[in-house]
Parts: sequence; C-alpha cells; structure tokens
Amino acid sequence: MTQQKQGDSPPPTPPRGKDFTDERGEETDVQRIHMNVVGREKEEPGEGFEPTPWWVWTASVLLLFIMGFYLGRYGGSFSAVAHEVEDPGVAASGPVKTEVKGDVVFAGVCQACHQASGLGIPGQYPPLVASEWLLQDGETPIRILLYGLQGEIGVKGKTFDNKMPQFHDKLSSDEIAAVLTHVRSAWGNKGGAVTAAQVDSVRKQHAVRAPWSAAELEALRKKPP
Amino acid sequence: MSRPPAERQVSRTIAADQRLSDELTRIGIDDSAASPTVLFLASGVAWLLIGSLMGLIASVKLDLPDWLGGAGPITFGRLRPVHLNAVTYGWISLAGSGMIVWLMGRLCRTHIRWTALLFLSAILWNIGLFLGSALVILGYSGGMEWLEFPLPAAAVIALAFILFALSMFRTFAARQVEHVYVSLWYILASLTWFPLLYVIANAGLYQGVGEAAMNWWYGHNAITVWFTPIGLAGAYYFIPKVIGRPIYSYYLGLLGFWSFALFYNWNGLHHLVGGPLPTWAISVSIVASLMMFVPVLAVAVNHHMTALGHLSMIRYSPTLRFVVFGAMSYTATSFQGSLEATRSVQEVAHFTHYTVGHAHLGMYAFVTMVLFGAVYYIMPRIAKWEWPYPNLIKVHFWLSAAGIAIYFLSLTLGGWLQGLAMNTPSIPFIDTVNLTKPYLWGRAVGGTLMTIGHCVFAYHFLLVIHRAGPKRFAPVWFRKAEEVAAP
Amino acid sequence: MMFIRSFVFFLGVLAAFALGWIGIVGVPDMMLARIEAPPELKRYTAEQLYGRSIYVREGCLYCHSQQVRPEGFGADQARFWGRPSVPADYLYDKPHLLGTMRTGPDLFNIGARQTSEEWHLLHLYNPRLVTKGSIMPPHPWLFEEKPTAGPGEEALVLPDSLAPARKVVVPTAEAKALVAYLLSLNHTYPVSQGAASDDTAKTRR
Amino acid sequence: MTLLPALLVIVIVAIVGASLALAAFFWALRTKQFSVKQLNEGASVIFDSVEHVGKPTDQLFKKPGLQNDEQTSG
Repeated sequence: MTQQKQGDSPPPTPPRGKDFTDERGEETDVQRIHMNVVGREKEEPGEGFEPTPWWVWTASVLLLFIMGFYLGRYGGSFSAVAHEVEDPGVAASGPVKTEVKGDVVFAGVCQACHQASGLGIPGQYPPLVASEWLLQDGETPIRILLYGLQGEIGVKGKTFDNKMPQFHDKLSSDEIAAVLTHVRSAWGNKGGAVTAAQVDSVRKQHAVRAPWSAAELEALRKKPP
Repeated sequence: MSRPPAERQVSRTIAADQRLSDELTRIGIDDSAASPTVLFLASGVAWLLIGSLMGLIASVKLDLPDWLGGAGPITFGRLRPVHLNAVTYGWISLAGSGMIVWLMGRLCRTHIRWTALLFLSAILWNIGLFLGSALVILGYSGGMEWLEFPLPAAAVIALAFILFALSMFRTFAARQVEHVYVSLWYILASLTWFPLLYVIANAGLYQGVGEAAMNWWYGHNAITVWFTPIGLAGAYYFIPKVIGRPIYSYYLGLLGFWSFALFYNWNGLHHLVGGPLPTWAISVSIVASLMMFVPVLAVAVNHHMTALGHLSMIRYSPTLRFVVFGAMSYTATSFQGSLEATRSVQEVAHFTHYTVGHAHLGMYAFVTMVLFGAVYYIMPRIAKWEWPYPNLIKVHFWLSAAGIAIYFLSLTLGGWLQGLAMNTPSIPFIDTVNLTKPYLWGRAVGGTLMTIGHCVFAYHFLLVIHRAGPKRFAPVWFRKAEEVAAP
Repeated sequence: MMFIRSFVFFLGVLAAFALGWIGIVGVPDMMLARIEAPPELKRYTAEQLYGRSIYVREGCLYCHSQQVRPEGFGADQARFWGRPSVPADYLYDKPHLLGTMRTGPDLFNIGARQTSEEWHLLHLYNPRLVTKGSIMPPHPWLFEEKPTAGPGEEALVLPDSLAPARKVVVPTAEAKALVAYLLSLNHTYPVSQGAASDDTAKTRR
Repeated sequence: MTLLPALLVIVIVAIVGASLALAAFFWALRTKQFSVKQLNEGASVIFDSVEHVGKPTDQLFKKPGLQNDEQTSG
C-alpha cells in the first residue's frame, strides 16, 4: 500500500502552468470551451485575484465603528469590577421593584422539601396542606420561618424528625408575609393573610435564636406574652 | 491557436512528458503520506465510534435518568466529558492530522519527512486518549470543561502533538513550491498555536476566576487554533480541487486569514457573560466575537463564489457534498456564534441546551462534515482502491445530515424556550426541566441517526483499507505508479 | 525571500496568539491579583475539599452553575439564588466550578437555600425521591447497603418501593463529604468590590 | 495592577503591535505580495498538468459509462 517511490531525494519541482491537451496531445472540444471560461489567465484576471468586493470592506469598517461604540458603552471603566455596567438605562430609573409574589418565593425556597403539591414527603417533610401548625394561628408559622425548627414534631397525626432552616436573614418581612399568605390560601387551605407588619412584630418579640422545638412553639402559642 | 505544425509537435511531446512527470510526482507524494495518514485516519474513525457511543448513552441518560444508573463509571457526569474528549481530541484531531499529513505532501509537492515521528505521534496520541478517558471514567477528572484529562494524559497528548508538528514543519521546510497555499496558512498557524495553547492551559497557572477566564479562553481557542483551521484548510483545498477551479479571490483569502488570526484569539469570555469577571474583559470578548463577521464573510464569499455555477457537481462528488455542507455550516455556526455572544441573546441562551446545539453545529455540521469529505477524497488515492459501495456514502451523508439537523433544531428551540422560562421567576425551576424533555428526546433521535451513519462510514472505511468489496471502474487518478510509468 | 516571508508569517501568527492571551487572560488575572477574600468567606475544611473532589469526579459541573447574574440580567435573584457573585467569592477555588449549564439549578448558595443534610442525602441517592420530574442521575454508589446501620451511622428513610429488602441504606464518607461541601456553598454575606475598585473610584469622573 | 499602569501597558503594546503590523503590511506591498501574478500563482498551486484547471477530480456517483475527463460543471 505504501511504496516509497521517490526514495530519499525529493521529486523534481514541476513547472507551473497548465496545458489543455489530452493524452494524444489534442485539444479536446471540452477543453477548448473551457479555455474561454477558465483558461484566460493570459488575457484578463480570472479566479485567484478577484478584488475583495466593496461591500465586504464597507461592512468590515462599519462593524469596526459599531464595535468601538459597544466597547465605550459596555467597557466599564477598565476596572476589575464585575457587573459594573449592566444596563445604565435600568439603573437610571432605579431598580424596578415589583410586588413580591408568594408563589415565586415558594417555588424558589420551599418547594424542594414541601413539594409543589404542598403534601411534603411522607416520613421526611411534613405537609402544608391542612397543617395545624400552619393554619391554627398566624404567628407560629412566622416563628418557624424566621428561626427554623428542629426535632420531632407531629403533623396531622404523623411524626416527623427533620430540620427546618432559618430564614430571618435570607428573606425580607415582605417575602415572608407573601409566602405565608400564599401557602395559607393554596391547596384549599383557609388561613388568613399574613402582613409584613405581623412579621416585623414577631421579629421584635424574639432575638435571633436557635431553631425552635415543637414544644416551645406549642407553649408560645398557648400563652401569648 | 494556430501555430506551425512542427512547433505543435514539439509542444505536444513536452506536454506529454510534463503530464507523466506530474502524475508520477503526485503519486509518489501520496504514497509517502499513505501509511501515517491511514494510521491517523483509522484511529480517528475508531474514536469517532467510541465518542458517538458515549454521547448517545449520555444523551439517553438525560431522558431516562435511572437507566444504567447504578454505577459511578457510567454516570452522565463522567460519560459526557469522555464523549467530548473522544470526539474532539480523538476523532477531529486524529482525522484532522491525517488530512494535514496528506495535504502537507500535496501542497508542498514533496514527500513527507520524518515519518517515524508521525507513527510515534499517532501511537502516543492514542495512548494519551485512552489513558485520559480511562482516568476520567475512573474518577480522576481535571474538572474543567475541555481540560478534563489529568496531567499525565495531557502531557502524552502534548508530546504527540509536538512530534506531529515537528514532522510537518520539516516537510514544510523542504517544500518544492514557492507559493504557500491558503490551506497551508491555516495549517501552519494551527501547528504553531495549538501546542502553545494546550501547554499553557494544562500548566495550572491560574486560580479562582482567573482560572475560569483561562478555561474559556482555552475552550474557545481550541476551536480557534485547531478545529476551525482543520475545517477551513480542508474546505479551501477540496472545494476548488474537486470542482477544478481556483479559489475565487486570494485577496479575500488574505483578509479572511489575518482577520481570523487577529480577532478569533480574543474570543471565549463571552461564555461568562453576567459572570464574576471584570466587565471590560467580557465586553472585549463580545466585540472580538462580533468582529468575526469579517473573516467569516470573507470565507463565505470566497467559497460561495468558487462553487457558484458548479453546485450541480455535488450530485456526482461525495467529497464536494460533505465539504459544501460543512462550509455552509461554518457560515451558519459563525454567524450564530457572533450573535449568541451579545448580551441580549446570551441572557436567554446562556446556561441552556441552546449552547449545546450551537457547539454541535460547529464541531459536527462544520468540522466533522468537512473531515468526512476529506476522508472520502483521500482514502482511494492512498489505498489505491475505490470506495466499493457508493450508495453507502449516500446513506452516510443523509443519516449524518438528518441527524445533525434534528439534533440542532431540537436543542436550539428547546434551549431557547428553556432560557425564556428560566428568566421568568414565576415558573418553578423544575418546569424549566420538564419543558425541555421532548426536545431532549429529539436530541437522542438525532444522535442515534448520526451514530448509525458513523457505523456505516466505519464499515466502508474498513472495506477500503482491506481493499474489499466489488472492484469498481477505476478512474484515472487511482492508477498505481507502475501503471502510469508503463508505456 | 522565502525565509523572510515565513518569518513574517510566524511572527504575525505568534503575535496574534500572544495578544489574545495577554488581553483576556493575563490582564484580568493581574488586575484581580490584589483582591482580598471577604472575612466571612471560609477556607474549605479537609472534608469539604474531599467533597469538592467528588463534585468534580461525578461531573456535577456539567449541569449546575455556581455563579449568580446581576439584577436586570436573567431572573437569578428573583429565584432566590443570591446576590450577584464577584471575583472575591472564588478566591479559594481550584479548579473553578463556575459551570456553563443550568440543567439543574444554580448551586452558588445551595448551602443557605437547602440546609438539611438529610434532604441532600436522599436527593443524591435518588433525586426523584424529593424532586418529581428531576433528570439528575442517581448516585447509589455513594451509599452502602447493610443489614443494620452501625454505630454512629444513620440510615436513609426510604419509601418501601425503593428500600432494599431486609437491608438499610447508609451514606458512605464520600456522600457525607459531598453534602458537607454543598452545605458550605453559602455566599450570603455582603460584599463590596471596594478593594478592587479603589483606584477606579478615584479616577472615575 | 492599578488602572494607570495597566492602561500604559496596553497603550504601549497596542502602539508597538500596530507599528509592527503596518511595517509587515508595507513590506508585503513593497515585495509585491498582493500582485496579480502572485495571487494567480497562489490560487492555482493546487493544480498540475494532469489535474488541471477545468477538470473535476471526484465523480464517484457518476455512471461508470461516462468518461472521467468529461465536464460536469453546470
């Protein structure tokens, strides 16, 4: 398959240039026709030295200008700062503060454990649907959300033993109020709305603390301070 | 055309001598390149099969996550990097090297020097790939995309590449033509760039976000300095060569090459748009990405104008069919890539399957298709055996073309919808996963078609190597040297 | 003549490469060399580092990013993924795990968002136990099946359909280390990019 | 790296790079690298007297009866 025909010496350089004759040295019709199409290098420029179309140059130069503006616009001030210039238009009009939506907070924060259905995971995470801890009063769920919950807890006759995280530093009072209002009215739940003012008052009641136990919450609920 | 008969007689004899000499030269050059080229191409095809299989399994695992879910070595997170490395450093690099060896002989009009280095390189390369893949499967990944191979494997591959480059530079230095053809510019540039890039990237110079910047500079520059030049070198040679018409404009070739070298090296950080990096650096990369319109336009116009009026030839030429498909995909993927780098598109497309579709448009529809065309052109000339079943080539082409089309469209549409959903906070995250599921099935279907196409291709390739199958009519350029030399 | 041409060619090619390298890797890296770690950013413990290596080993980065984009660019913050991440947050990271895909959610603050070790273990054992519709691969090889849990070990509480017969599923040290790493991903402390931007602030108009 | 030295480095690199590029460009102009002759030879270096301009070199799907040298250009 691989005969080294040439040995070590490089093969001779063939002179460049084309001829348009066939094996017998005759010009074939086809080739004669092609002389007019491709064999015209003696008379006029053909392939290989077409100048670059004018519009390619125009487009390139135009692009260069636009990119200059882009760098000026988004280049930041050549500092090490990330996210320096995102959208000055938005920044000028101030951050667009939209209404906090309870279902959005739920999807982002709670759904991983309590599930989209609100039913939790049997044996793992207690349900929110018809949960006495959620619906009996407004303050207990605020306490749970703010400072977490640890240890055994009975929900709807079943015992759970897991850890509910703290959110006092991760969610604003607005967000806590919105998500509690959402879960207290979703899936057929009939708890009243929770306001940010309520959340703030519970924040004032307790200093930042370790997670509650079920017994502590029960005691607080029965004996309001 | 009216010359005296005597003069015609003389010129006729000189012309005949010239033809004989030219043909002997060409056959001798092809013969000198034959063994290393076959070795590179055959290993490339083997890695193509391995890589496709890995990709297919990984793709189905996204549809059926519990399928083959019981063992670490075959989990998605290990098969996916092996797929990427096998098809890029395996198939494209090895088959591309095979094409480069053969092109080098042709374009320098001299036989290949230091072929022993090429054999050593191909063997080391395969060892490096095998070692790297095995280590990733066993859990020793380097942890950066495109750079998963741990240091021992990367070192072997770097060494293999340097040996390969040495042989190629030696051949280039011994060239018998004064003019360096445009394909050679790309090849020589990539032979210079890639070893530097690969060594710098694997040297572990950076930490934290500096490393992230290096990672994506590398990730995009591997495409810039190695995979794209392979595809472009092939397209610049095979389109004019198959048609029998010089490339349309050499001015455009120059503009295309130097703007490519200037702008493409600055690409990469647009993979981190919105990320924790100095804003100006990301913007510079976006600008460089958009400036890629210039070289892409130059190449697109050049190839289009060359093929213009001769496109009917794709009916007859398997090579042209694949290479034109590849060249058109290059234009498409580059334009898409430039637009994708901008902030407004990236806000939606980033982090989604859209980018995976884009990557496959570049690496498959462009580079891989050009390489298929190159293999179909090169193999008969060095094996002295025609492809035995032309219909298999058609089957391969349509499987590959339909496969990549389904794959690309599914992921582009699915990824875009995924991005829109992800930017709508009221849609729970899991619903952004759920909505992509039908499109991920589409991806698996496309992948299956491509994989079947590769099996057909590999089988046909084996037949040519073994000179099996029915002997077809032998076109003149497949003659052996002895036949030409005989009166 | 031929030599000069080749020389100019290779010089140009090398210059193009070097400029790109310096421009978008070298200069940013030099600029970031001066940033200091926020005081709340802890170095990884040995166990967390071990967990991090398992995160790399199992290829978590191919589906999960660890970076948060700013307001007005995607909905990262509305999804409670945290404040925008800055270079200082990653000072101790090698290899970096910024990621490019969000087939799964961003994990930059997963340790703050999902604090339950129990949840993470269940999720790793089989993601569909806690997230219906998830396409994340299960990782049963990070767990051991035993007749009974040994001292100090805690078996997973599995539904009957998935629990092996007469055996319990106990997390190995690898699973625990991975969860320890995930729980350490908590970047909720405030940052200013002041250290890096001091000179900028002075020179800015 | 503070802002001003970084800017200085970049400006110097840009000036040196740009002047080198310009020098290379004028050298190429002076040595007639863009001449019609150069470009013509460059574009047709992949052809020789056998596989000459005007001759397609890959027609596998063509019927065997046809002559190899026949043109198929449309």
